[in-house]
Amino acid sequence: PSVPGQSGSPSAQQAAPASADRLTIGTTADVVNYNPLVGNSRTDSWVTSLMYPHLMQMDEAGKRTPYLATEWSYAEDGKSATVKLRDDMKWSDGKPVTADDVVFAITAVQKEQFGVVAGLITALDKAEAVSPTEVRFTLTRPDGTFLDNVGFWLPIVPKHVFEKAPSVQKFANDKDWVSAGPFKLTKVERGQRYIMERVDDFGPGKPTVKEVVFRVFPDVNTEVLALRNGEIDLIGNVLPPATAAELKNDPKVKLQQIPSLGWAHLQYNTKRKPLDDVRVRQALAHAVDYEAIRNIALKGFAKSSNSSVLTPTLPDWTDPTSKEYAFDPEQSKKLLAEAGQTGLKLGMIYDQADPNIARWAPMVRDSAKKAGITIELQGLERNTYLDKTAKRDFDIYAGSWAIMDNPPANLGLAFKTGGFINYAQVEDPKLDALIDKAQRALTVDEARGPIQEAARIIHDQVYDNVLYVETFNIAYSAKWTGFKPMPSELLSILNPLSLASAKPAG
Amino acid sequence: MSEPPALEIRGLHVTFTVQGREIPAVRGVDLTIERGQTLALLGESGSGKSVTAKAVMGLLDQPNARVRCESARLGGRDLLAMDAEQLRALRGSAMTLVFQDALSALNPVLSIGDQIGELFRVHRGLSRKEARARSIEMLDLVGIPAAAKRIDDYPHQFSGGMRQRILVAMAVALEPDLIIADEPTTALDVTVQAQILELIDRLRRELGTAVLLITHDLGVAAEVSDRIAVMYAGRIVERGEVGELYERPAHPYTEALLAAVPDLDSPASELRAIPGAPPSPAEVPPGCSFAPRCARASEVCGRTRPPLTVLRAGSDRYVACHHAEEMLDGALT
Amino acid sequence: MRFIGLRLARGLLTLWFAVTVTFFLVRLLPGDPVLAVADPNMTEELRRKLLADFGLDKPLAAQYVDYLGQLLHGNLGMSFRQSVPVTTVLMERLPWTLILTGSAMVVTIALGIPLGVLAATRAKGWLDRVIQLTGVTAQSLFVPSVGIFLMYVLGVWLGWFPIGGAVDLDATGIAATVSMVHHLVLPCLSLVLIQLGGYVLTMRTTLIEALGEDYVSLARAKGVRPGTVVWKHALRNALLPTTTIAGLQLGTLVGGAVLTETIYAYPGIGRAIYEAVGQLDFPVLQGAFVLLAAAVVVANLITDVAYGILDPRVRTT
Amino acid sequence: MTAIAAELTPRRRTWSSFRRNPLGMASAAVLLLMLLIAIFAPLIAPFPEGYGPDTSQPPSAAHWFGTDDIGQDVFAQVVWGTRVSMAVGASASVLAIGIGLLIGVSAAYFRRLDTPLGVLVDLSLSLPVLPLMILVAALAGPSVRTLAVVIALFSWPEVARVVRSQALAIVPMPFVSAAKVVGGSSWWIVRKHLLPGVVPVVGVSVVLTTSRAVLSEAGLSFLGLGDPNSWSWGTILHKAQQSGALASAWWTTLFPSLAILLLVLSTTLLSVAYNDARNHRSDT
Amino acid sequence: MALSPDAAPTRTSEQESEPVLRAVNLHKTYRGGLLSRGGAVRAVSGVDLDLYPGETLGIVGESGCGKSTLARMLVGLERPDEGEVTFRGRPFFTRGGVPRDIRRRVQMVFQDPLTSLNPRMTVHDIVAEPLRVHRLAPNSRAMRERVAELLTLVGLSPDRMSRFPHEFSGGQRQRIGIARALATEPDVIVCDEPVSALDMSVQAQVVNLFAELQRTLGVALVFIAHDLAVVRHVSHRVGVMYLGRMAELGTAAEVYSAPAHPYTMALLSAAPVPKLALRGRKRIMLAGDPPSPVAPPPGCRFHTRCWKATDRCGQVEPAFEEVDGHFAACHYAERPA
Ligand SMILES: Nc1ncnc2c1ncn2[C@@H]1O[C@H](COP(=O)(O)OP(=O)(O)OP(=O)(O)O)[C@@H](O)[C@H]1O
Ligand SMILES: Nc1ncnc2c1ncn2[C@@H]1O[C@H](COP(=O)(O)OP(=O)(O)OP(=O)(O)O)[C@@H](O)[C@H]1O
Ligand SMILES: [Mg+2]
Ligand SMILES: [Mg+2]
Repeated sequence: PSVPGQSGSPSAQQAAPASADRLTIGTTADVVNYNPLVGNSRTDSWVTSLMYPHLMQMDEAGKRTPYLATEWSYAEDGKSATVKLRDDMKWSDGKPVTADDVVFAITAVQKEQFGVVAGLITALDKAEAVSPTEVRFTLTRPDGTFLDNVGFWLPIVPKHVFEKAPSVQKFANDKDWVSAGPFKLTKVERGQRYIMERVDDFGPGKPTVKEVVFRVFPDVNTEVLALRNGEIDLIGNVLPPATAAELKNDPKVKLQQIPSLGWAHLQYNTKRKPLDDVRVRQALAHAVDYEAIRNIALKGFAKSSNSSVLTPTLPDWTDPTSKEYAFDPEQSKKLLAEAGQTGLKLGMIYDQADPNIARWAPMVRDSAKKAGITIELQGLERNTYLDKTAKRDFDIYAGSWAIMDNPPANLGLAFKTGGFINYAQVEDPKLDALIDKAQRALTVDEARGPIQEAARIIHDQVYDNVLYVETFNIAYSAKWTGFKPMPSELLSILNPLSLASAKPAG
Repeated sequence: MSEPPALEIRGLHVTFTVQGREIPAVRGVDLTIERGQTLALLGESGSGKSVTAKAVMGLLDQPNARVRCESARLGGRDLLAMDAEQLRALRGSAMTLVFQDALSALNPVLSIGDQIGELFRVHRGLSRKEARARSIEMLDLVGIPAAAKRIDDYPHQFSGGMRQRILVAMAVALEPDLIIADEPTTALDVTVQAQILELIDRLRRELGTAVLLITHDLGVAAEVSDRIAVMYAGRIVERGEVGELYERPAHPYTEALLAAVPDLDSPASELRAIPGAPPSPAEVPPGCSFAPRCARASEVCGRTRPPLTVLRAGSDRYVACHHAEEMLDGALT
Repeated sequence: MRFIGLRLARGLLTLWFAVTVTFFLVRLLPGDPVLAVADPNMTEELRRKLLADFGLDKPLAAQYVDYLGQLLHGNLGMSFRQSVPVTTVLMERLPWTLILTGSAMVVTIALGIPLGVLAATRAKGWLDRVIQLTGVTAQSLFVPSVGIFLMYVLGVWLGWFPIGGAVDLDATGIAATVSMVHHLVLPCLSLVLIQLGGYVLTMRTTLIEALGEDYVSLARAKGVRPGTVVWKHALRNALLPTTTIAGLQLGTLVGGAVLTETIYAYPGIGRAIYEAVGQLDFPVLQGAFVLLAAAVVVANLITDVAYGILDPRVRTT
Repeated sequence: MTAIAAELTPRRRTWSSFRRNPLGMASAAVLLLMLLIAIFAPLIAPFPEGYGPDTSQPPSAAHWFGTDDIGQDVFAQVVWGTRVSMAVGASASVLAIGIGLLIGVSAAYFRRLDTPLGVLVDLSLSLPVLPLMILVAALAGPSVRTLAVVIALFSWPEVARVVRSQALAIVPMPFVSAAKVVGGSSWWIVRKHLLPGVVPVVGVSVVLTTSRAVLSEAGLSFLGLGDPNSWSWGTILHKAQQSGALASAWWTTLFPSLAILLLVLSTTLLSVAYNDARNHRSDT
Repeated sequence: MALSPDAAPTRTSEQESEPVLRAVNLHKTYRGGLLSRGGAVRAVSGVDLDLYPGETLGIVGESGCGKSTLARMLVGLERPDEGEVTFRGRPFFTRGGVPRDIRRRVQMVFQDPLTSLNPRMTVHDIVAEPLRVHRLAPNSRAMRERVAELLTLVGLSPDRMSRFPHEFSGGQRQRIGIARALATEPDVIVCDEPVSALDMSVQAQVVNLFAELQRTLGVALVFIAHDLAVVRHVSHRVGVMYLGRMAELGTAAEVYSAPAHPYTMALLSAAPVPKLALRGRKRIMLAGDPPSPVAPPPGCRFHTRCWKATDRCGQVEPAFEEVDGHFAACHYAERPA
């Protein structure tokens, strides 16, 4: 980390011990949108989540923990929910963060229908401020996923600033920021860096670091060089497995491992022949060398989820009875023969820019070849890929979900008939009913039964073929310590509470 | 003549190496020009006239050219004893060359004033302003109207005749001892040609400069030169005073050349062409180079090369032919 | 005068053509700009609203007419993604790009011409061979490979240069300039490397040709010093093709150098374009293309003027 | 000069002067070798696919160029990459030259077409490569053929310029007038006189366009716009970059980079040598 | 090629009265291109001429006076701005270009023998080009035979037909060009300075060849040159051009021995002659440079350099008047009494 006024040679920087003056973080993209309600990119969130608090954070097991909210609960009938807020958070212009701000944020989203949150609050009737520190949500139906969703996903914005814009969604919020996180954004040099200053009276505790700087790099490779060169202290992005394996031995670098909240998977378009035949899908599931993908493509930085959509990251939900499909080309061939398929030829789309998938996609192709299945790789440019996915224009879809933090809510989106990310186009009434039931349940214990049942159907029907859950590696300079890891790349150690507690080592 | 000749060259050889093969373009040329005299160098295309001129000027320093010379004196100065820098100082001041193609010889991107003035600045050390003034004088001298106005014009803004005159202006600017004019008028029509020749001739008369005039045109040679040298395949085959040489050529090649010229007075006759083609400079036959095309060639011509010898003791006629005497006799009868 | 007018007309035609082609081209890009801006999980109404906001709901022809109209007023529109004017987006990046590509061009020319002259005057000698070979080799380098090599060796191993970026955070005043140059060295070096060969080789070839011209012989016959013969007489004539290359390059300056900017994390416009493609930010893309086309047109004009200065035969007055 | 020229045809003269240029000959040899490698790739190494236990191994006797992070042999990748890189280079340049020839010659011969074609060339030079590449790749799928077409689309203007300038020098030649006088149609003249006349320049152009195409292909593949089903040198580099092993597993980047360098270098040197050989003025 | 001296050209009196090629009031102005500075060049302005079968019409004049432009119009390479060229009464320039059969009948021999032959084509291909274009040979054998015949006709050995033009000497190259012009059996051959690039001795060969071809084939020739002696040698009639106009036109003998136009006189006096007897003879030195064809002087174009010029010459353009078949455009033409 460079000391103010001393921008000398990098080697000098390397020798100097870390000071609490500045923490430099490498990121790979500019902030595109400072409006946290609209911005949806990971790199944007790294900056905006330091400025706009959420109601809750998440612990390593995916459980919600307090942040702006201190307590939360549902009413008995499940038709309303209340959230209590801490009273010591202030906007940077001195005004306190109150229930009004929370109500404003959720109402704006409800009204203007934008961002991730809009799809998660369909059960909301209205939100109201009971007191400056208490919000009540009235729901149209019982929804046990509501508080988790709102708590984790909804950024709270200053009402008195945002309400001035005719449309919250079109509010660029690109200067004179009023924020309430541990750091406030003070200077932006697009394409280069974002400078944030410590907020001394940050409710959960005064951060140690005086200044956080995000520096923009084109890719992880350069970030790694810069980290090794002492120019940055922390890489925001997850390291590619090969890099992580190599950096393990670097004494100047520390790796933090965090689980992913999502999973990597293959989805088969059940509306296309012959993929509508479950035997064909099973044959395909048997034709993937899961072990090899985890060990070779991910260098072992991945866990098996036993082909279940209930991943080990969320231990509250996992189903210990689930078994991973065996890599068994003979079995595949048998299944294909039963289904009357010979010379099966399928295309597989994926995002060419995703390094992990780009690496294992050929492995999927090559192992399928052993079962007599030809898979033609269609590594696409990102927008083309998104377009094809949205249009469900593929045979096999290879991809990954970043954050599946709440199974009842997420499975609904992914597998219910007409679900918005139901890429496989599953239409299974039994599955729909099970998921509905789980969503209405107000506690995990209540929801677990139907969700595990649903997951078993997804497994057996191969509505989703889960390959692995990645173990993310986050690299930071050994000169630092005190980070609080959270799951997923979005939070990792780059979250408000973690950065607020980071300090120089030794 | 007590004064040394303006130019005296003995035994000039120039050999080019092209793709590992030697091409002797000039093989033993002697030239002497007295002050105030004009020597016309005639000869077939490719016989080595331009190469001779460039060798004399010391311009053949490219890696593939080898120049040998027994002696080379410019008005008494020994050119062979000089180093490159001294030679450079002579070029442009003591000896000058008028190039054949006036458009390509003038630098298209420099103004005329710059190009003429350069001479004064390089050799006389004049200032930019003085050089400019002298350049205007020179343009006036060669008859460019409104010289002061045109001094900053560029070559393409002048007509062909004017460009050629500008080249002449450069050649005479520093009153050299020797002007070599390499086909200075071939690109011009007769009226302009006449003007240029007149100009060179006037300067020769007035300044006493020696002129080596290279030309194809026998008419031009006849009009302005005092003496003539005829080249064939890299050698001088005949040399002499212009009148004598035209009246009584002593070399069959000279004779053939003269005969090929159409005659304004007797248009009806057929033109007499020389049969065959000149030998390739790389493979000249052992004997007389002209023998294969010569009507008079005898057996000896194919074997031994006739040296350039004086025709009659005391005279100024030199010829390289075994049959020179016969020729003259034939002409007499 | 008439000539300038015609050139200008032709430039405008080119510009219009470029605007038109890129307008439709951009809109042919696969994917949905709305998807790239908002969460994919949106309602149909929202989608329609966004489309209307972006002006994407009208027929293409109407969008095109609107765009041209705005363009005539110097208005490049608002970025879909960043909700700020396109001009702002581009102008943030343009200076950096110009610093990088411009300095690379200046260095390349300043090195390329003397090296070319050196090679030409020693044609076929060993120095010529060395210069040629170096030029050609440098020209054949693959930018990312060189970039990584340079950064690894000069940046990480030797620690001489910073990795990526354009200027240090804390530097102000002179220190900022020093830091800027410090950051500029590696990306500029790799750009110079790959461009140098073109200049050296062109310069060499044309100068050899010029040195064989009659006017060079005449200059020598006039007794002009060898150095003057080369630098005054031959070089100016040989500069025209080099001017052409430089002119072509001039036009591409504002386009940045995508690969180089990417590798060295330089905040240039090339990367901005690359990112805008990824984000389907039509107005930014479109604006960048207008800028590119305008630069090409202007560069053409400049080249013509340069021709006129170098070669009186082309002069128009 | 005439007397000497008469002894050797220009072609033979060019050849004999070319033969004495060691760099030119070496380049030709390297190109030939690469061509052979491309043609006989299946005999040299098996198609790099699958995965193996030896991941990220440095070069050894078993794996000359080491292995990549999923255990594939880098040597095999480079060998097969030669095929694609050369094929893209060659086909893109053939296409570019075809278009460039047509447009360049037309612009030079048909005076009326000159201005519109000039505008077209200016336009093409100012068009951005990347979006177009993405566009074509999306519409046609990222394949080797697409790459070749796109690269050609961006290379022809330069060829057209060169061809036009050369053709402009031929159009006023008396032999063109002579062909007109004997009754040759425009098409006849273009075919019999202009095209053969510009071919020598185009020869150099081919080589330069090829090398530029190879670099473009590598660049596009490096940006992730290549064909995932085949190996090219750019693809190898792209994968190395994606795996984050660019700096550590040096063999995954060095060898493909060297291959690119070698191919581009030898094609460029070849064209320089050819140019020199053709320029008889600088003969020694 | 033995040719008895008495076969030299003298125009016979039993000439056909119908001209084979006729040019009426030809004008050609070159407009400046985009880059040219000055205005339009008036290369040819108002030239009339008739060419009769079997005759040679020589044309002389200083460089840039429009000779080549005239020649190009006579063979249809250039379309006149005004005026018309007719071949046996049929107009040359129709809407669809020059009719192919007229193209066949009127051929040209170019000034520079090397550049007018495509260096990439063999001699056979060059000479065969007109045969191919006009489909005059049924097959390649016939074509070869015809080419061989043509080459023999111009005195070249047919067994060298697969060589390239640069492998021939200047005179031989010019013969190749002539062979090409003869391939279509034309009635007219326009020769634009066919010998000025050649050596004296080679020039002699080519001039002799023309004379013989005309005698044996009876073609009509337009022979443009600036060497007065050569023109005198080959022509029946001679035209003298000055600045885009015809100054004088008459039989060779008359023009040379009794020039009527002052410009012709100056030209004849300036021509260098390899005769020492004439050395130092009085030349008529013309004052000044030729005027620019961009802005030709008003009145008589020659008046700016003419020693006989009066005020009238600067105002009134002299008519191109005939006296006994001898035309001259001068107010003060010297006519034999
Ligand atoms: N630089 C050179 N390299 C190789 N050979 C050359 C070179 N310059 C001239 N020659 C050869 O030297 C011979 C003499 O050429 P030179 O130019 O002196 O002829 P010339 O008598 O001036 O002919 P012309 O009347 O056509 O000008 C020719 O055969 C020519 O090919
Ligand atoms: N294509 C052209 N464009 C513009 N001007 C031209 C063109 N061709 C010829 N001219 C001009 O027309 C005039 C006559 O040219 P032309 O070639 O007919 O002269 P010429 O009598 O044949 O001269 P020379 O004896 O030098 O061949 C000249 O001033 C020339 O510059
Ligand atoms: Mg010569
Ligand atoms: Mg002419």
